[in-house]
Amino acid sequence: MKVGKEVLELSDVTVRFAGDSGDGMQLTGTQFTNTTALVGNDLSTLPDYPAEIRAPVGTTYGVSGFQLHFSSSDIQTPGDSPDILVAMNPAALKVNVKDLKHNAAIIININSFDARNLKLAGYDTNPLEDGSLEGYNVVQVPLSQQTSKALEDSGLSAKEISRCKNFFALGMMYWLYSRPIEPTLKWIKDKFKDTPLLAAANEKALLAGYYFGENTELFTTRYQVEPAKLPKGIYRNISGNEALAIGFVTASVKSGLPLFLGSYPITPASDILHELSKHKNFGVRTFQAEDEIAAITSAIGAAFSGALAITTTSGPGVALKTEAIGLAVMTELPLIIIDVQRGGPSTGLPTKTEQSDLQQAINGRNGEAPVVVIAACTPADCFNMALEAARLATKYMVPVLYLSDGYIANGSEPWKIPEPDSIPGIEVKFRTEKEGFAPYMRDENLARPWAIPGTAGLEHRIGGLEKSNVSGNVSYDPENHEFMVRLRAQKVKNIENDIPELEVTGDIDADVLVIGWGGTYGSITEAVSRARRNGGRVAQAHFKYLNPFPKNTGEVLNKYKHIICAELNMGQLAKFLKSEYLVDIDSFTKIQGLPFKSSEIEKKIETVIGGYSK
Amino acid sequence: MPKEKEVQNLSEVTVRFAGDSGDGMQLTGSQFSDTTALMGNDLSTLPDYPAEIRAPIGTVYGVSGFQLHFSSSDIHTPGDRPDILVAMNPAAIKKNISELKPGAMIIANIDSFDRKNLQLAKYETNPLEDSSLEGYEVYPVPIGSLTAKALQGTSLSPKEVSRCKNFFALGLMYWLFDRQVDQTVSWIQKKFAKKPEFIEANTNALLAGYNYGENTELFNTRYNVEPAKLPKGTYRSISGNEATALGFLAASVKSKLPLFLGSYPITPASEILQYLSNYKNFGVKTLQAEDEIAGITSAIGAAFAGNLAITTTSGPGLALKTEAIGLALMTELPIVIVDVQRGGPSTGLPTKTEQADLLQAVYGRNGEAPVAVLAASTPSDCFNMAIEASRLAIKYMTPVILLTDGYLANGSEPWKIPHANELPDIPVKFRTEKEGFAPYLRDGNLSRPWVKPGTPGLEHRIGGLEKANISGAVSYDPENHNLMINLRAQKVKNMVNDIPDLTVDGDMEGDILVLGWGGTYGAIKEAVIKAREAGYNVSQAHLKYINPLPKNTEYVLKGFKNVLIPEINLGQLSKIIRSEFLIPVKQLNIVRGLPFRVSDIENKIKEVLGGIA
Amino acid sequence: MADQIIETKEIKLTAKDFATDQDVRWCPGCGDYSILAQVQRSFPDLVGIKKENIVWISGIGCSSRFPYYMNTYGFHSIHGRAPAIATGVKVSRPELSVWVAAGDGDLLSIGGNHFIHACRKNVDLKVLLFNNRIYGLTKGQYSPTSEKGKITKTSPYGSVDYPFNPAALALGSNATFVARSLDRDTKHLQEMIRRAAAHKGLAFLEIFQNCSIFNDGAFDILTDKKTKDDNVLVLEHGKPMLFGANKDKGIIMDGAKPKAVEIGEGKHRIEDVLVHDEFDESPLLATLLAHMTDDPSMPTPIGVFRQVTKSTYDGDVEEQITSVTSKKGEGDLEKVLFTGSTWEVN
Amino acid sequence: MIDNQPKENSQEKIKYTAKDFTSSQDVRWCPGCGDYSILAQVQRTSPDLGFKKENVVWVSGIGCSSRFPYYMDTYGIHGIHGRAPAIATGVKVNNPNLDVWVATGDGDLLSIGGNHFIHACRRNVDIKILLFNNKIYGLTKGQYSPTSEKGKKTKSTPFGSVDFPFNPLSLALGAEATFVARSLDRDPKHLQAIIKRASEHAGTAFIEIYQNCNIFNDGAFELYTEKDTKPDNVVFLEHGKPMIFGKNQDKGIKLEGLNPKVVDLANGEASVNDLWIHDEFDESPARAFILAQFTENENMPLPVGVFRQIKRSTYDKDFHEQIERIKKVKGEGDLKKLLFAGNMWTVN
Repeated sequence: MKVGKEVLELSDVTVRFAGDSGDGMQLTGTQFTNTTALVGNDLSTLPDYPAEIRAPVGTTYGVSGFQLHFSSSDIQTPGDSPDILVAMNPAALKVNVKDLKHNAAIIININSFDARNLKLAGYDTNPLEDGSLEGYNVVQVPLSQQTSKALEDSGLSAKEISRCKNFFALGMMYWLYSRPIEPTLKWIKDKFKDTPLLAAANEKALLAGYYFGENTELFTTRYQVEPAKLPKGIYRNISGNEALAIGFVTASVKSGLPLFLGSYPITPASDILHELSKHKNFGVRTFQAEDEIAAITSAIGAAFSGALAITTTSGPGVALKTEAIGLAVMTELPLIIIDVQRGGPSTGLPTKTEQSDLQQAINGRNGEAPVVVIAACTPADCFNMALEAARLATKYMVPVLYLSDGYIANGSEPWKIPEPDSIPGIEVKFRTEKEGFAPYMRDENLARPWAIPGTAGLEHRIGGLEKSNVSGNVSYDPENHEFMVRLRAQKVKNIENDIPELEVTGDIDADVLVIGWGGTYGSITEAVSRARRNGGRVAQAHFKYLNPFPKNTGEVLNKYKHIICAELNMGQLAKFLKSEYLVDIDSFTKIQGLPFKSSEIEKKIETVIGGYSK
Repeated sequence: MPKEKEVQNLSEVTVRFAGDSGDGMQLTGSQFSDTTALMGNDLSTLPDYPAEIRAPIGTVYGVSGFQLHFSSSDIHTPGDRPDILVAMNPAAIKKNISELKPGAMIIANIDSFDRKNLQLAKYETNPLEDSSLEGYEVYPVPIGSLTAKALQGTSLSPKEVSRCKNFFALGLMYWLFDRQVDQTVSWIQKKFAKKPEFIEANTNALLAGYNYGENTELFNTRYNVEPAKLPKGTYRSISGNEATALGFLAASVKSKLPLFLGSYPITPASEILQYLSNYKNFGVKTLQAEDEIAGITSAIGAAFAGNLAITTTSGPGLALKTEAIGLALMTELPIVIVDVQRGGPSTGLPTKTEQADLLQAVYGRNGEAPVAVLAASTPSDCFNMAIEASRLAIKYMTPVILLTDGYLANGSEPWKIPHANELPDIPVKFRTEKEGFAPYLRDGNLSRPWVKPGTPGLEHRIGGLEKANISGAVSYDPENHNLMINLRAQKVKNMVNDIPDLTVDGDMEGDILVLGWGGTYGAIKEAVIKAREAGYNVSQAHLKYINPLPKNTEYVLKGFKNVLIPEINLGQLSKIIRSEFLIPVKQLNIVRGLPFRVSDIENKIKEVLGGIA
Repeated sequence: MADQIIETKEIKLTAKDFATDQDVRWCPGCGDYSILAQVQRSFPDLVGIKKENIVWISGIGCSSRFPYYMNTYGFHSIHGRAPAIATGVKVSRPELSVWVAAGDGDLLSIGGNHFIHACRKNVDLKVLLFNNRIYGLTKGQYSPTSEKGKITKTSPYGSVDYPFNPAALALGSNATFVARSLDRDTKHLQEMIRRAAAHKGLAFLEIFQNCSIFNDGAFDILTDKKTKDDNVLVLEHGKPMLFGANKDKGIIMDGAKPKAVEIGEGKHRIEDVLVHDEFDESPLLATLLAHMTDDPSMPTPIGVFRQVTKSTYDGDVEEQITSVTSKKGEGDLEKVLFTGSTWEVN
Repeated sequence: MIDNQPKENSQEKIKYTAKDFTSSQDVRWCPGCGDYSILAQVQRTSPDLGFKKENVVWVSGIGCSSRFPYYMDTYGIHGIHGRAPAIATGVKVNNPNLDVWVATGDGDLLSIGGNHFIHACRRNVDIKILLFNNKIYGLTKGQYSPTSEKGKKTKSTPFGSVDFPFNPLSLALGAEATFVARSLDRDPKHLQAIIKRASEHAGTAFIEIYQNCNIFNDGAFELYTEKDTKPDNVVFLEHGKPMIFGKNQDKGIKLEGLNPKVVDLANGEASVNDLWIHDEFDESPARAFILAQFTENENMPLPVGVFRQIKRSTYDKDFHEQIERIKKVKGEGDLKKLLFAGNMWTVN
């Protein structure tokens, strides 16, 4: 007898799926996200991969997690702490329980709470019995058993059946949050079209989970999150790495330049290589080189011969490419180096996020070797900054260092897809005119001409040695060297007139300004809006251009009595701003391989403002 | 009958020898400076190598120069502008004329001013005949033919005879500046021991040059520079690269650790590898690796194996080693990385000097990767800083970057040789005690234990991944990562209590403090002296530790209305000072691939003080 | 896409057309002068290659000044990276004719990894190794091809390094064209340059080059008139391997090992002499030839050791792009942007 | 001068067990990975390789197999990608008493580490290099590697790779390695024997071990490890023995000039004494090169065992002998003499 379930309206929810690497939590999370997006909620996701690929089943370092924050209003982060945890085994509970809100719901796959799994998870006593889960609203679901019951006659082996339990969990969550199951059913049909048995089994498990939610007494309430009021348009859910990849394909089309990617596999940037390898029909050439240095130097070769040349890597890769970036500076070629930052230093924490490569990006080369440095601030923004990087590199004939990070690279959010013809063209013109050509003559932007091999009459040589302006012949002349050092610096400085000014939002005339750069945009924006909602007066500004800084930066900073700079490093942007503008900065830093919680930043704002003037 | 020549006393002279790469100007210059040092003058030298090894004879880009500044008082730079140029061919004049003092003397080897050589030097007309050398004291000397005449009857070929003309020029200069010839005569004996006919030829050429000075009417004055009053002790002339090599050798002896150098040939640092490869009998191991990265990583292997491990390179090499320096700091192993800076960026100007690798050294790695950064201030100071870098690396179990530059590396100066027993021991304690051992245990300085593989019972693994404090096991734990980041940073900061405070020459307060670092010490010192002589009250301070900065740095800087920082880059130390202490600074940035001229700094001091006395 | 290169009337170029206005700055007596001259003399008759489509790439070292003296597109890059940069040029612009000039330090020391990978992939590049068995630019350190025991500034007591055998290393990396020539044998060097140019795929040409300052005379025995006939084996396809002033010595197989023997009555028969086969699919004969330099009793072979054809890396990349494009249709930005599950907000 | 090698204490040989070489760390490879078996064989053979446990140093780069040092209770460095052979050279040259082993994967050794590998072989540094060849990138989740077969479909080559792969053994022989061998992760006995032979070799010992990656390249070597196909597809090389293989040992390899051929021994096509007798110690690398090329043509079986082992002085030994020799000639280094040298003058 189905008992009438009460439906509760929620403004926003944070869900976390966690289980063994083999339990398919990333797949379950992604499906729930896509369906939630279709329903029209605003959302933000944060996968939490373990370092191992497949750690032994049931161990804590093998736990793979996927967090999703969805809401009926505009949200910026994947949520500080989950309202509900789906734990497929004891290890998942052990790893995640400390992050949950204190009264969070925990859906437990009771079938896996046997002695062996408890021991593997490092539990001496069973948490379900020893009172340690006091205060949490624990729901014990016989998930494995229900799944195998539903798939009794599916013709699959016991192991294959057990692998379908994630769809059961998904179905149950769809019921719990009134989500439609059709999108996932369609996806299963397409995904498992060559293995009909598996397709049927997964469908059955999904439905079984959904009906279980409906019929069981375990759940008394059901939840509902209204669609958010997003600007009109067509949306898709996109991760940072994916947005960056198609951003560069777009830049290739918009500039008429063939895209060349020289890359080498490195976590967390490899997905860009994977994505771009698919787009051969755009003439995209992806070259997996023998090492990081060959990756960037092959891209330099492609830039010299007229391609839109990019190289993608993470912190350790940028370290290896330092010498070659110097060569790109000296040869003044349009090359884009993408650094998806990760926990450092050295090999550091490959699957964790951090923002500690800024100083390396701006200062990390021998000699005076200025490079344009920009940073994307959200997963979708990675698309826009790809176009911006291509525009600046080709217009000023200068290498551009594009900073992303593991958090926005793997996290995803709804993206309002721009119409192709609404995207501005990137005007590129190769020099073909023989008359008066010299490899280092300058246009009004101090850019030298891009004369590509194959153009008759413009044969010339470039290289890493200092050269005389205009002619480009090797020169050791002292005066010329000084002239060229200052010219290369001026060319980058001039770009401040071609990038947007630093925009201040919130209470512009407040005393306190909160600033940040790159991937912290979401957490800071949420913290500031919450602080203002609670009566605090605070302004906010976010940096996407780190070298050169926007022209009005000094002017903006000097307007505020107290500047809080929130960064996932030991204060690298703060150091630059102090050096550049001699303005005092209150560095608020966190270096734990994790993104900021907006509550952490909000607490900092509160202490600085001295409690809210209610 | 030789006329009695008037002898004029000078307090200081700047001489420049210039000629074709094959003319042996470097040899002539270093002989002249060795003799000058023997006679007790204070001196400073600056070789000016061309980029090519042997450019075609007579061309301007093939000109090789050697400048020597010597004096009866304490001097610190190779001199802004030469008082006298010895030019072996037209190209030598073409290249150097613009840098001579107005009214300078030019001794020109007239024999080589023929049509071919004038054309090669891009002279339309002969400068010795057209009035272009107006205002200079030109002495045309037929060095070539005089040498040939002096060596008549020798068994040498005409080509070999012509190669002796640099000894003739040297002899002439010995006479002109009242220097003894015997030091060079004995050197020739040793150098050409295996070829007696060369001993005879070079000695004759030397003496012929000397006697020519004596007898010719061309020169009517002779010059003399009194010995300088230097502190008591035994001296030798030494270059920066050689001092660096000896410093690490001394550190190896004083720490009782065998020295391992992993390196790769790169201008201008190759000499250090070459010097150290001679000292096998000190147990020194020099590995010329297949590339720069193998250079540092083999050194990291050697550090792990319990040695004093160093790697030497220049700017581009430091760039290539960035990732491996990160590994050294994560595994907390003692290693010294020597960067002999050169003109940059990228391949830049290999044979020229610059100070533009400072920000790379301090900040240039992925992640929060703090490394100690030291800088030598004079050629002989490279010896002390090599020992200091080794001491800090070992004591704090951390990589240390030692910055020198092309000017210090190749320039030389008199060096008061320290006695071996005066040098302090470097304590090293390898952990052998099994009880309670853990690879990332911390001592008072936050240093982890150094265990030599081969020690029974202390087997352990280290690597580039973040690890748990104490146990060293790989750890992804957020709190631990935060702890280790701060701990690695604190360890470098702790060195502040173990390095000397910043000393000030002059008052502790005033209108202006001239703050420099690295190889600009000599030029700043002389400029400050000149400014004081002109009545200005100027204080000077020089940084040899840049990360961490000495603990009294802010206190010192706050004492002055103006802090002037002269640097051969676009203001890298200035950026660090501004971001650390929020103090406005005045900058003097000249990036010409050459050391500062004393006059540039002197004029800037006066300008900052508004030209008021 | 980039504009098409317009067809011009085929005018015959001369060596002068390939010279630049830069004055050449190698040391007098350096072997590089002769190599530059032979390249400039042989390039005019390279079939079907337009001058503007030629790109010279070099690393760091004396020989790496080469591009400055060739009036083509050139790139003087960083130490050891020329093969990687050249791969970038070739893969992005397959119609260009890409040449690499590198010394033994540049190509085999710091550049070793990029060299063996370029060979493995069979990228259509022409790699000229200026092998003078010493570091010239940094003034006289030993290189990976210097003989063991070599005394230099960094091995004052003799080096303890076994050297590479460059041809053997190339063959070990499956190179499809391996040849050797001498800087002073101008006719042979021109012929080898032409053969390398004609080869489709990676062509590796080792050139013994005299460094007159730091390793003078290293190859005199192979270039001096008096000694060269008895010490140089000039390989020609299909011809027996004979050498010596009057071709009276030859190479025979003694089991799996080659041996140099006298030919004539009472000695070995001409029929037993090994016949050279440049196009042998298996690299084994070429490996034996390569290892002859390890054995002082054997002559030094010059000429084409091996030439086999297989698809080139850049060719396959191009072909894959065209095949995928034909299957999936020209890239449509609209489609790419609006793929995956999208939803409408109105 | 200072001898930093720990003194050889003379107490009797301590008997180790595999357990002694097992560290406390729990192993984090994917269940079913070939690395487990290689770790086990190394731990089983180490006790009787005659070295002292404290003298063993394992060096690795980056990749799944490079986690190896964490699981061996010896000294170990988990270095940076591709640099293990260079780090190991530094360790060995410094302390020749140490037994230095390198654990590395096909990406780590042959892609980013190619240069350091060929130079280590060229120099004949006395280090043992174990190549865990699974023909795929594991840690970064499934890109193709320099040993993946041409046309391999992976995440970074969705349309099949256009790369011709390296033949690791030909490359090692081209770089003149003095000990070149191959074994299989799933043939414990053979792998143990080869590890022992490598340990005894003075100089660079290179072992290619076919290792199954069950997540991204499962079954790549099934032909050579499954019971029913192994006998017909693998030929075990033994010095001085003719090359015979096949289920009932009825097939052999004959060498005609430079071309190897498979011959049938059962139908009288050839007899045992026409077969190629394997000679591990042949000075000329030609025959080893022919064996290495077997994998390039599919009707030849896979040779496993020691392809070539030749005696050559090792880099580290020459290095040390030179130092000792010069110490004798010039006397121990004296800092005072060092400093007070060249032309000096005194001021008093």
